[in-house]
Amino acid sequence: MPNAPVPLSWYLILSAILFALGVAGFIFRRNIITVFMSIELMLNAVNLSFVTFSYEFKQVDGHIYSFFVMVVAAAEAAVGLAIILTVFKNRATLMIDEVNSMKY
Amino acid sequence: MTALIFIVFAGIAVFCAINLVVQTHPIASALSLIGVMGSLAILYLQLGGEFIAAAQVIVYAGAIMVLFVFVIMLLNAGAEAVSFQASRFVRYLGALLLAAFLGLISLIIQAALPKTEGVLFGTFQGTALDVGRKLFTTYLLPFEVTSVLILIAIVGAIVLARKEV
Amino acid sequence: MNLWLIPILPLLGFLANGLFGRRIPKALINLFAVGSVALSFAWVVKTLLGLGPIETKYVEHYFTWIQSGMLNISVDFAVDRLTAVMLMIVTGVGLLIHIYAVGYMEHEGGYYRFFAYLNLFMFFMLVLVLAQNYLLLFVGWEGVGLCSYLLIGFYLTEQFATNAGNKAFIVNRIGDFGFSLAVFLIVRQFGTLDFAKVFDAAKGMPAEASAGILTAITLLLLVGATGKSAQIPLYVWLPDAMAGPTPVSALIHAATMVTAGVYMTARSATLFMKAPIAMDTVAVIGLATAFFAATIGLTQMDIKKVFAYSTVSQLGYMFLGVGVGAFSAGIFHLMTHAFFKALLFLGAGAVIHGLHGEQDLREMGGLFKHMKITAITLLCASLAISGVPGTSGFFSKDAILVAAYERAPWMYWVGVLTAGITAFYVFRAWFMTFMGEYRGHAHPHESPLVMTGPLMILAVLSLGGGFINVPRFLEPMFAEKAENQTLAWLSAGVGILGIFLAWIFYVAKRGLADSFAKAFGGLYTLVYNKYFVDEVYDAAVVEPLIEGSRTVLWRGIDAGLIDGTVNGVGQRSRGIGSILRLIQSGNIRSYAAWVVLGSIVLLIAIGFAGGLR
Amino acid sequence: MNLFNFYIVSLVKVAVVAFVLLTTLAYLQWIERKVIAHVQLRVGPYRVGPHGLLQPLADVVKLITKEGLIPSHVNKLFYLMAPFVAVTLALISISVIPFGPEIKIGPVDTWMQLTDLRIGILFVIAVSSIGVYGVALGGWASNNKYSLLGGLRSSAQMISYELPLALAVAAPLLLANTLSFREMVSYQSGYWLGFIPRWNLFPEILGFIVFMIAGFAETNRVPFDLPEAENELVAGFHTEYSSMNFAAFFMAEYANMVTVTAVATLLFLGGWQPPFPEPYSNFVPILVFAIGGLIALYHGLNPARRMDKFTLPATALVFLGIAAIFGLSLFVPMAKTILMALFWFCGKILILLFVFIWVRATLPRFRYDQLMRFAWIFLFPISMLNLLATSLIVALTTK
Repeated sequence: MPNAPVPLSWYLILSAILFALGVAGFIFRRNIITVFMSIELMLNAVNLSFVTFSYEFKQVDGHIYSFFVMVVAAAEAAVGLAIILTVFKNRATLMIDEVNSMKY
Repeated sequence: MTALIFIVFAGIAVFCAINLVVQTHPIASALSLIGVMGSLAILYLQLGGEFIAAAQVIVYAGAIMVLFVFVIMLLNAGAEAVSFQASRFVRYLGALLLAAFLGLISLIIQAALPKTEGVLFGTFQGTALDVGRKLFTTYLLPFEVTSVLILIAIVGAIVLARKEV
Repeated sequence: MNLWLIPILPLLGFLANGLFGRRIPKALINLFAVGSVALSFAWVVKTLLGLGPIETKYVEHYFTWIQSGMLNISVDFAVDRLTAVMLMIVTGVGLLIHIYAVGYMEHEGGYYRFFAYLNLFMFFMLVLVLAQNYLLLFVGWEGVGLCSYLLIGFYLTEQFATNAGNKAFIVNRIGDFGFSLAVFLIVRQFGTLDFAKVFDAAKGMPAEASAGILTAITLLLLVGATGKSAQIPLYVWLPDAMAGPTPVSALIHAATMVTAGVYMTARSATLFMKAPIAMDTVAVIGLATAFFAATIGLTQMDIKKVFAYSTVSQLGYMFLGVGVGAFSAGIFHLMTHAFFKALLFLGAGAVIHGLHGEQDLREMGGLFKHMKITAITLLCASLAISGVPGTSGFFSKDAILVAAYERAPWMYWVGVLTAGITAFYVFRAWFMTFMGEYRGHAHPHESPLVMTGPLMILAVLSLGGGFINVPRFLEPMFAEKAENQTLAWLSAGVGILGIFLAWIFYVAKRGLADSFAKAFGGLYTLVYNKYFVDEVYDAAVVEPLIEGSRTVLWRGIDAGLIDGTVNGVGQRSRGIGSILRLIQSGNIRSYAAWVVLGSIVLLIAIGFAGGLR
Repeated sequence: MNLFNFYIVSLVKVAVVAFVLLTTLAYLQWIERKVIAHVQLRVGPYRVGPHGLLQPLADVVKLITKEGLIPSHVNKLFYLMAPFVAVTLALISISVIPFGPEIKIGPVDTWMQLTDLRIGILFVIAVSSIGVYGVALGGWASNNKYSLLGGLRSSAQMISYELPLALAVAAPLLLANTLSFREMVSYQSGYWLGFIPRWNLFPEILGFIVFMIAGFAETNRVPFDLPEAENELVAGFHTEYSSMNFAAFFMAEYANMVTVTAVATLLFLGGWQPPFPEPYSNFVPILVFAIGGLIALYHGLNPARRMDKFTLPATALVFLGIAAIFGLSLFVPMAKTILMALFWFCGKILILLFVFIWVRATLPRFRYDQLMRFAWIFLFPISMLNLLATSLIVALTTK
């Protein structure tokens, strides 16, 4: 089998797995940065399914959507990391459980 | 060939993702995330998204993750004290929920996906030309709006990160 | 022909002055204000020359404004002969008054504000005139109402000014209410608002079918017209409107806006023709207004009030003309009246300007030697309004009266009597102002050229304006009326008689007037207090309204019902929130877990909803 | 060509390129030391072999045989991974660089290039953009404040200079309307007025300058070598490294230099296109090598030192031989194509490399804030303007 086609659903399921792992990271980890990275992972998973569908429909729209997702992720990273820096400056911690003054 | 490449890199991606979740040290997580992105880029290439693959590497791996690594180094963030210390609710339900989630999604995908022919490398090429043309005709407005968004993000980041004077 | 330029130019002037007027020098404000109006006047002239003899209506379609179901309202302007006349009047007289205002408002505060409003008014008035369907006309209609409100209340630090503004606005509301009802009826009846379509449909209707509905429509239109054009019973706002600056009184409350009612009636002539009852109503209302206003004018001591009442009564004439079917004569009188009444007001303004704000006739007198130009120009206007042969008033007023005679002789006689009274009080005002010796304490002086210039132009117009044969020009649109020389000369004679009496009363034999007032004390007080109409309205309408709103609307509905509901909603949500608060653990990750749970539920829902094939 | 053939050819090409490249990297270091030495009026390496020609070998032997010691308290995995990452990423991008036109040797006809991507240029940018991880990781993993500072600096510097670099690259792309190196080069073929080569250098002079400056920064070369600023942080990110790990970092740096210069050549200097029209350009290499040989011979005949009696004539012979080869190749079309392409391409690259070394020998180092300000306040706007101007021109000229 030099060139056996791969079922489309594999890509989608892969993206689902990655997304689920991202969610897991988001739920289980305590380090803000790791949580943040889990979000990025989820975004990537979504991108993968975008590109897959774009292959399915033989149109580049999916690529463009994932491109937008990247742009938004970049903006998000810039602001989010700035926020993390500020939080660390004020709280000297990165554990989200300890940043909970909004609760009270 | 296609299948082989897919299996290899999908495996790498999943492994790295798991690594991201289980590693206690942020740097390790960051590097494994980069691994995920790299392998995803390969998969994009396979799906004919050459431009998006390059963008993936340049923007994500090359810029965003560098930023992450930079911040991690800057804060010299150490490993988490206790790794899987989750809140009460989460400890019991989280894993279960995720399993259900994953199962459902794959179920729906399997059921709902039209049974078309699979992916073969080279049957579809979303060249940079096509992407650019679409981006500047159909999606012009969103494109411009994202530029504004980025501007806002820059300003916000500067305001947040500048030292109080 | 780019008709849209005509209204847009003043609008630009308004924007320029309204937005930046506070910062830019007066010269620039004048440039914007006057320049824009001058430009649009020039454009009007160019357009009319370009159109030549407008045998058929020239229409320009711009865009579809409202498209709902079968109703399709588009924004388009049109020029026919009627519109042409109105355009000339509005832009021409408007331009003169703008120039005049530059001098008059010299020392007033809120200079830019005044001119911004004035330009805005021009814009709306031109829209009104150019409009090609009832809705667009209504836009202009409301817009001019708004501007008149703003300008009446221009001295917004003065209580009486703001009150007068409110009064004008509210009274106009009543009229506009009738107007809008009429518009609804038209839509319901004809399914369109476009003039051409409506009139064709109306023409097509058989008499028995048309009578009822058309009468209703036209009567409602008439309500609107009485509101805007200050006819009985809604005339009460106009005299108070004199609280505004004099150029405003001249432009809005004499020359242009108040004639909108007449214009609208003439525009809807086709409808009125099919509704004789409505026609009679118009005629009677016009006649009554003319007579009563004239009698009130006899006794007023405030120079502007005198002219205000004379405006009301002249408008009454126009309505009489329109009502008896002499539309062309009505429009003709509208034009001439625009000339001489604008002149009267501007002249009065010059006098007031010269006397540093003095408006009371008893404080004037003998000003002839101080301000000759003003006096002479005012004399021209007075001659014109009293219908002295050769002057513009003669032709237009007599055209109306003759038409009235054709309809019913008694109308003619009342009209003639009113003409006499008109001549009397106008010259009363003139004599009290310029003859005899000065009774005031100010130091009167002539106004600058920028003010007297328009006066002179208008004087020429009001003397010679009669020779512009408007009725002939409008002939293709409205049926021409019969001539009748003797009647004309008779009314003219009565007018001259009135002038003579005024001369006796106020120049030859002083005190005669006072003795008359003594003699008919009761009548005099009655007239002097304007038949107590305002008081009656207060007692009959305003008080109950206020009382009702206070008790029912405010206490009952607003405080009780609406606030109750809102507060109740607030209470409930607070209660629910106090329960929901319990799951707010403040822990992001548990929130995330909740989100996952929700998404799972959603997925299951999708699955069962048939997402699975 | 069938699949087997394809693999064979590719393997051959890879082998050749790898060998040549690695040797070049080794000798580049020698050249650098020599040049700097002469700029500073020293002789430079002289002991090992004639004029120190064997110095690189000695270095290699030394570095290999040295003990690669791993300090305690370092994160072993990343510590060992960093140099590997660095050198790999540095070498990868060579694989899309074409050295010459399509050639035909016996049965096979192929390109003088390992592989051609439709997005080759993007590929190079991407690889260079993740090249930073080697340095950053090494700096962080060696658990040493100087190294950490070096790593931080390099990552910040890389991100900052990515933008001008990318923008400067974008301008020629706009002109040529392609992302592939081959088409880029073919776009630059031909001459204006018959003698001015149609290189992007002339319309894009600003872009070229910005690209070179950003290239210096991307390769952490002087005056942007803050990650390894000896006098501030002992040796920056590779303070803790020794033996082959250290060598790997060095290889990475030189490989990056080669990549940058090669890309600059391809984008702005017309790749392997000769600077003047066909017939004349053929004789240039002959003349160059012949003259070089003659000079060497002259010096050899009246030597300054004892050794020169033998070394210089030998060099002269080599040079003359090369000149002869070029001369003969004029009669073998295919050989001529190959040699000419190689000559011009390598010539241009060598000139640019010399610029690199020259700058290192002359310019002082930036201060950190100056570095950042320079990138954001000066370089970035300039390249942006250049890009805008170019796009305007393109928009106006293309129908």
